[in-house]
Amino acid sequence: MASLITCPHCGVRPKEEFTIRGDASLVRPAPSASDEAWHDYVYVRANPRGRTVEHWHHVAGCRRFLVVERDTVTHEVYSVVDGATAAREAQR
Amino acid sequence: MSAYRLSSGGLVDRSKVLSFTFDGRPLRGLAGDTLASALLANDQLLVGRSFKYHRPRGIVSAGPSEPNALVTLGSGARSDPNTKATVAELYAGLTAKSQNRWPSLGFDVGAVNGLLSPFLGAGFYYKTFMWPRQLWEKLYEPVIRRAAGLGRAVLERDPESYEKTWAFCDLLVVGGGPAGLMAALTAGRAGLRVILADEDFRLGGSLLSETETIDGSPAPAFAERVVAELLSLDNVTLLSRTTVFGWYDDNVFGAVERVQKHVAEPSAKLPTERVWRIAAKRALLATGAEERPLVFGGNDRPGVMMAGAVSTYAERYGVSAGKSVAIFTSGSSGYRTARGLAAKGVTVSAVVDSRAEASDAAPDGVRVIRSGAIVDTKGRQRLSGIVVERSGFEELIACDALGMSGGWSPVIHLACQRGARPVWSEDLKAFSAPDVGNGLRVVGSANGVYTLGGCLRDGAEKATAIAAELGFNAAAAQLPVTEPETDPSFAALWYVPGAKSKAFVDFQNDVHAKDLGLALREGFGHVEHAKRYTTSGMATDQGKLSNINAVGILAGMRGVSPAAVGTTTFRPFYTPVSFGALAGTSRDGHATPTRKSPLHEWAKKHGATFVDSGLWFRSAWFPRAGEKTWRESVDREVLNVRANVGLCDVSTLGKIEVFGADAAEFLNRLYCNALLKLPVGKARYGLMLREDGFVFDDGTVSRLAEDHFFVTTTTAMAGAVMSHMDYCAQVLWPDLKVRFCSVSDQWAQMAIAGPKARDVLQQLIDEDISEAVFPFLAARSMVLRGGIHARLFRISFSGELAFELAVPAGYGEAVAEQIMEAGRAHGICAYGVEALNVLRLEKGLLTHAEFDGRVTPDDAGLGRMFSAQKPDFIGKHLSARYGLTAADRMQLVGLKPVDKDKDMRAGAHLLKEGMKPSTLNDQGWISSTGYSPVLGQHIALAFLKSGRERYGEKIVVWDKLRDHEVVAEVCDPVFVDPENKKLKA
Amino acid sequence: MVRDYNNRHALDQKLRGTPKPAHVDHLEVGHWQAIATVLAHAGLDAAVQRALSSTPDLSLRYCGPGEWLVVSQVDTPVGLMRRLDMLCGTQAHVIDQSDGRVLLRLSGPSARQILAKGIGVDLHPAAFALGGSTNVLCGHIAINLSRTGEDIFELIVSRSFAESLFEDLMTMGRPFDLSAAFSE
Amino acid sequence: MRYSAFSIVRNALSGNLNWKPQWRQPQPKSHYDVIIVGGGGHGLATAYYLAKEFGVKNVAVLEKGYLGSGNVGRNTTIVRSNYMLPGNEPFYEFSMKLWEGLEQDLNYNVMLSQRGVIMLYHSDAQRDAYVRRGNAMWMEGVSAELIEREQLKKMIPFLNYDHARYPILGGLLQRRAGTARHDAVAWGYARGADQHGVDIIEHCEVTGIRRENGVVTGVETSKGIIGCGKLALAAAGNSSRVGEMADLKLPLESHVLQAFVTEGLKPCIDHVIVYGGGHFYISQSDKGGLVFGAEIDGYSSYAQRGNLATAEHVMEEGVSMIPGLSRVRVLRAWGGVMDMSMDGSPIIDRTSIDNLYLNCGWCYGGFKATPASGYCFAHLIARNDTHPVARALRLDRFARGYAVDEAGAGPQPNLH
Repeated sequence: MASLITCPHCGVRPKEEFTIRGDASLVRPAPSASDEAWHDYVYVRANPRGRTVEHWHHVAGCRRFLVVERDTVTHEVYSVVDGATAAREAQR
Repeated sequence: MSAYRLSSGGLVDRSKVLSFTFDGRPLRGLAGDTLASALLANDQLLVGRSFKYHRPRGIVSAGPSEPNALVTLGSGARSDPNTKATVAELYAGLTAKSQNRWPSLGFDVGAVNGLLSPFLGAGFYYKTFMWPRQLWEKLYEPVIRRAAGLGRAVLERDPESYEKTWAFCDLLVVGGGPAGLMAALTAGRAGLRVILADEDFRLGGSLLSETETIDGSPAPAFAERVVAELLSLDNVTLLSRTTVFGWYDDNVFGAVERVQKHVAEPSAKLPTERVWRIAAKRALLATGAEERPLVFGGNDRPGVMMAGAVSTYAERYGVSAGKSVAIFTSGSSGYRTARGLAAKGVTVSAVVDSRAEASDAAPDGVRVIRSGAIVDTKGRQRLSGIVVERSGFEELIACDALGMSGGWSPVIHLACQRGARPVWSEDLKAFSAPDVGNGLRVVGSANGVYTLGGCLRDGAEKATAIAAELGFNAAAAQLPVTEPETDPSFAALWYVPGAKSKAFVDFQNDVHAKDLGLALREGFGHVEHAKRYTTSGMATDQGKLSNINAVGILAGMRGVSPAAVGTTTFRPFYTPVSFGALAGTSRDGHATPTRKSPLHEWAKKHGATFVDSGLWFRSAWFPRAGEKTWRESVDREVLNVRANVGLCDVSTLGKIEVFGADAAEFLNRLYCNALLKLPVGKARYGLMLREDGFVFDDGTVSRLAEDHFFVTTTTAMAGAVMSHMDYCAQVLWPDLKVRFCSVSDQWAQMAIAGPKARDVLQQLIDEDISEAVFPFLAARSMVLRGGIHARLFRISFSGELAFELAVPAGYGEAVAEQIMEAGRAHGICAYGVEALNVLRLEKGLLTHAEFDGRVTPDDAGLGRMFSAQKPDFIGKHLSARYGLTAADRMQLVGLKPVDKDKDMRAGAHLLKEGMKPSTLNDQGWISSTGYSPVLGQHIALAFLKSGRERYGEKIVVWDKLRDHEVVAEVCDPVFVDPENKKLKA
Repeated sequence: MVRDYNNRHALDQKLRGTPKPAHVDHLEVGHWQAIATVLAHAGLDAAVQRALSSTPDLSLRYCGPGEWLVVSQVDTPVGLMRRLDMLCGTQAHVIDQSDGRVLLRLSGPSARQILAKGIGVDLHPAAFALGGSTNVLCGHIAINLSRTGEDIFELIVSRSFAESLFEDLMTMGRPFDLSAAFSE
Repeated sequence: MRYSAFSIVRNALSGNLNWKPQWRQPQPKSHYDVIIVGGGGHGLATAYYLAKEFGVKNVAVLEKGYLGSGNVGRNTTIVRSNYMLPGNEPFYEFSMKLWEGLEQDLNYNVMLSQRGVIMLYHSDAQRDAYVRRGNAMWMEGVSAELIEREQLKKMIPFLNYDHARYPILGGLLQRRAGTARHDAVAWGYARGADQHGVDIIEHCEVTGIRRENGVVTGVETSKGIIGCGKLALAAAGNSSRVGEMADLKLPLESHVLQAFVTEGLKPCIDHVIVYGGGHFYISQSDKGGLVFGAEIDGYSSYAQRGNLATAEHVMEEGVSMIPGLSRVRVLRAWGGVMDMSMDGSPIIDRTSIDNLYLNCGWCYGGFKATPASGYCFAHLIARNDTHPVARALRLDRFARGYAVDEAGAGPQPNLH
């Protein structure tokens, strides 16, 4: 993971083609949501030790935001999917 | 030919004599030598001085684990300090210098530290040098720093070049010894893409100093045959002189190839070193095993070497380590060395075996002392004898070299670089590699297989298995025939009791057994604590020889197994790698790419001075003959724009085309101001926030068609804004029908500003661009006379009547030239970003000097742009937080010095008159300043607490950093044309 | 005023001068070609791709989902835009990039080795086949790479980076005596 | 045993056999007034000041590994107080002042070396930002100097003045800043705390936090249950994990920051130099190795190791700033796990649970903050009152809109 990411659109790519945005489990609250919900969305992170999902932007490739599911200790990657696909599923 | 060169044998070319110097002394070696073997051949045993006590030190090893024989190679800007003589390939003209000695290697004043050693035990410096406090930096530290360190870095510009390259393979084999070669051959024949990397300049590893035969011929000849076959295979890449230094995630390996470190005059075409990043589906670690030194009194005397190294020098380099060589061993290896030496006619004075019983046979006539221990050594700068203790009796045995062998440890460094810990093996009496999965497997001696036949078999078998895993068909390899194997056993011996003088564990850092005792006594018994407290294993060899003994000694003292002590962490780099190699070609002007505007050549032609702006070069100002300072040019440009007209290159702005049925909705959510109802043919200033409510970027949004927008960003944030838009479109609102792409490079964009801008521009355009037809904030495509498709925007960053004209980038230069031509009669001038900055400053327009990531729209006086009516946009919700709306926030104001002749500079802070400077009293800071030629004085934009209520107040501009203080009046930040009369003219 | 606007190539400064003979490893820079970005409407990726790839003289370069660069050696920029609009104007957005992109063609037996110094993608024909194209990082610069022959690669780079990329490629090709010139 | 030149001589004469352990290896008691989770620099400093300055002596420090095995032993040893924001500068200057008396206070030589930290600027905009910062320092009474290019050339002749991609125009210098020997700081505080009666319990991992009626009553550990009156968390890198045990949701991400050391060299770099064209910083240890680092690897991670791409980028920046580094060889790379907070600044605060206290979010800045962090945390624990210099570093600052965002990068941890 720290070396190579398998982009679902471009194939195996080195880390330096990406920028990392952070926790991909967060869902943007509705405009009317509570202050606390907004605070948690913008500022609080589960920061798991182990399996996590993270947004990697393939900025030098297809320019897609990818959801990379991986382990924060072993750095093993479990899956990489397109961010829009994941977002649509989360909204469902 | 020289004192210690054997008359025959070895893989050196006796017909190629190479001259070199050591400490200025001319010496001669042979092609195929390392510097170390050549020095030994020349009886130059003393090579360096140790770190702490400056003890004389000789060559210990024949490879990368060398702790002592460190030299500086080359001179001037081509110096390579701390080079291990044992891996430096000899070439004609090589110059080597010894290190860490003064005035000379033979006589080193620093050696006085040795006499003080009782006071300089591990960690002594933590306990003293504290009084008086001021003396640390003035006296103690400089003395310590001067005494410490090894070689000297010249810190001059390196004349040589470096590069990096990627490689992909099915199988990476690390190490080209028997196991590695056999694995590469097996996999290569099966058709796998194979890379074999070996740090040596000659492939073969231990085969090169092996005395046994393979398939009836000498081992080196076998290695040569295998290498020849590998070279003939297209799918195999052989990398000699290449050290694999690191194992990273996803089975990516870092390796450094010394492309031409071994030549006197490097070719300018080639890099001196090349870093390889190798992505391997599978890897085999065939890195062999490391022989362990024995920790006995006087074990650091020059002449005391690893037994294996003694063999290597004799067999591979045809050099005898001494004229009379003794062996001290805890296993069979010492006997092998003795047999090899005897076969070459070298006198073996004795074999001292720590074991009471052993089946190993010494060469005929060589005395064997079992249950023996060396407790001291004699000699000054070269060994002259050893003191052997047996059953309480001591005996002095004369010898001028000693080979020591404390058994073997597999070299498993790389396998442990990704978090897995080595595993103690009682069988091997060593730490072995952890199971790290299929990606990386250990083979041969690195896997604890210590027989030649076993290594060949292990290599072949593992390669066959890997081939099968990857779907290749590997025929069962025909294994070469080796001689009957000898028993490779040894007894673990961490410390030889009865030492009569210091028994060193870490040679380079001068850590001896008693230091470890002291560490344990003081509570530093954990292996990491012991390392950090004593510095054992922290030298340039990273403890390749010493760590295992340190662990064993700690285990012995603590009364536990080495397994319970464990090891320190293995980390990259396996051996040190130069900055240059890792940096590759990214240095100096190529440290980052350079972006050039399509108007770059035009600006150059008009004499522009350029300035960096991120990756871009931008034209800063255009000096004319007679102008002595940049200020003169900038003042002229500003005044000319205000009075006549100017042309400025703004091509570096980020430009994004946004399409789609939901494009308006998308932008409306992206910007804090309302954009939904922006009419076609109109542009609008737009402000983007971060989700936390602070300003992210600003720019313009133009609607070219119902579902087609053209967006500009600041130069600095172009990339970040594009990424932000990607995020919003893909992750936040994936169902919006919107698509966009960057066209930053497609358009050359120029601002034409000044009262005569329209008169100039109209000459290029048939369409009417009068105020009535093309008013302020008009935006649309049009065709220039001559047929160029262009876009024209009536926007202004100067407060003047202004247009921004975009044309396809290739035409930028020609169009700009045409405008200059058309404007000549109107007094047009080119102006750069400096004048642009003054113009916007006079008008109170903002840049990222103001938007520093901590500013809200209201802070910046742009609160009216914040559209509270919109249901949602990025940053809306959190903008309502107390801290972002508090009345005492710093707000944008203008400042004018009360005394018109005084200047102010950005970065100054603000204080109420009469108040003492303190963090509490800090009232704000200046974000931008400049000299306004229009007002004839300096002006500034500043952020001031509750600033908008304080117009008219006198405030102290406090620039203590530059010892500058003036009083200024707080005012509205728009200094010129507050009614926007000129803008809309 | 008579206006005869010259289009200046981004590598004009670098390649100006008398042409030198091409070496076996050669970097050829197209003096001009028409290039456009095509962005498919949602859900129409396949349709757009079909429409484009069935057209002669157009070379399609994959950028990302629903996004391509279309290269034409025969059209003018305006002509290409017109053609693309007719081909897929209702299914995709078409943006002229002819002035914003520079195309370089690297050919020769060492082409792969040269590119491997900057590109972290396996360029073995089994992994990156003839006709393949992708956006990729070359050194520090994002480009579009396509394989147009066994030993021929085309690189499309943003205009402002062209000089930097050109210098990088020449450095990468130095051990192989890489030559460079505008195409005839 | 008091350390001095005299004690060294006396012990040397008895064969160095009479030195005592620098801290005890006690078995945990069943209950402490205060338990501190984390035996790194901050936890140990907190214990030391609690016992010495605030009279709270019934204290245990629980460390899951060996003492100092976290970031205190894997950083680039820089100490400085050259911050810009009013929420930060007084705190770091308080720390700097504590550093200046630390060795005498602890009777332990931590080798504080006030050799000066200089941050280079490469553009007018960057200079202006440093001037703003320098003046903010002066506001707090901290001296700072703007070094112009010509003066800088004399001071540090080997920088890339002539060929740099971004010209080196000058620098902002804090002379009082410098380095300290990182391990010694942990050991010195441990010894000091131990001498004041604090129990330091190594290899004791906290696995749970016990609560009754909304207050913490103790911790579950690998060495059994230990009761406490107050519980203080100082487990940077793992704060989220420890916080989770008390259902705290924290504004943190764990990230890896790599650091590097070269082979030993004779003295050649006399300052701490920070590159403005990137994030690179470098100094030379007293032992001779050049110690350096740059930015974090960028992805969230608990692995104490970094990736090669970042390492290469660090070297690129190094050679860009000092061309002569090119032939210097890098010996070792290591990684520390940082608590990256959402504004790049730390948190020292109470929590929603009355007797649970939090110290986390140190980002890159943990080592230099060690003394002030310990002191202010001890102050908070002992008096239940925030120390004046730590007032901006509260946990609720995000909710209230008072982020202390030195970089101006917003709520994305890997940008700070």
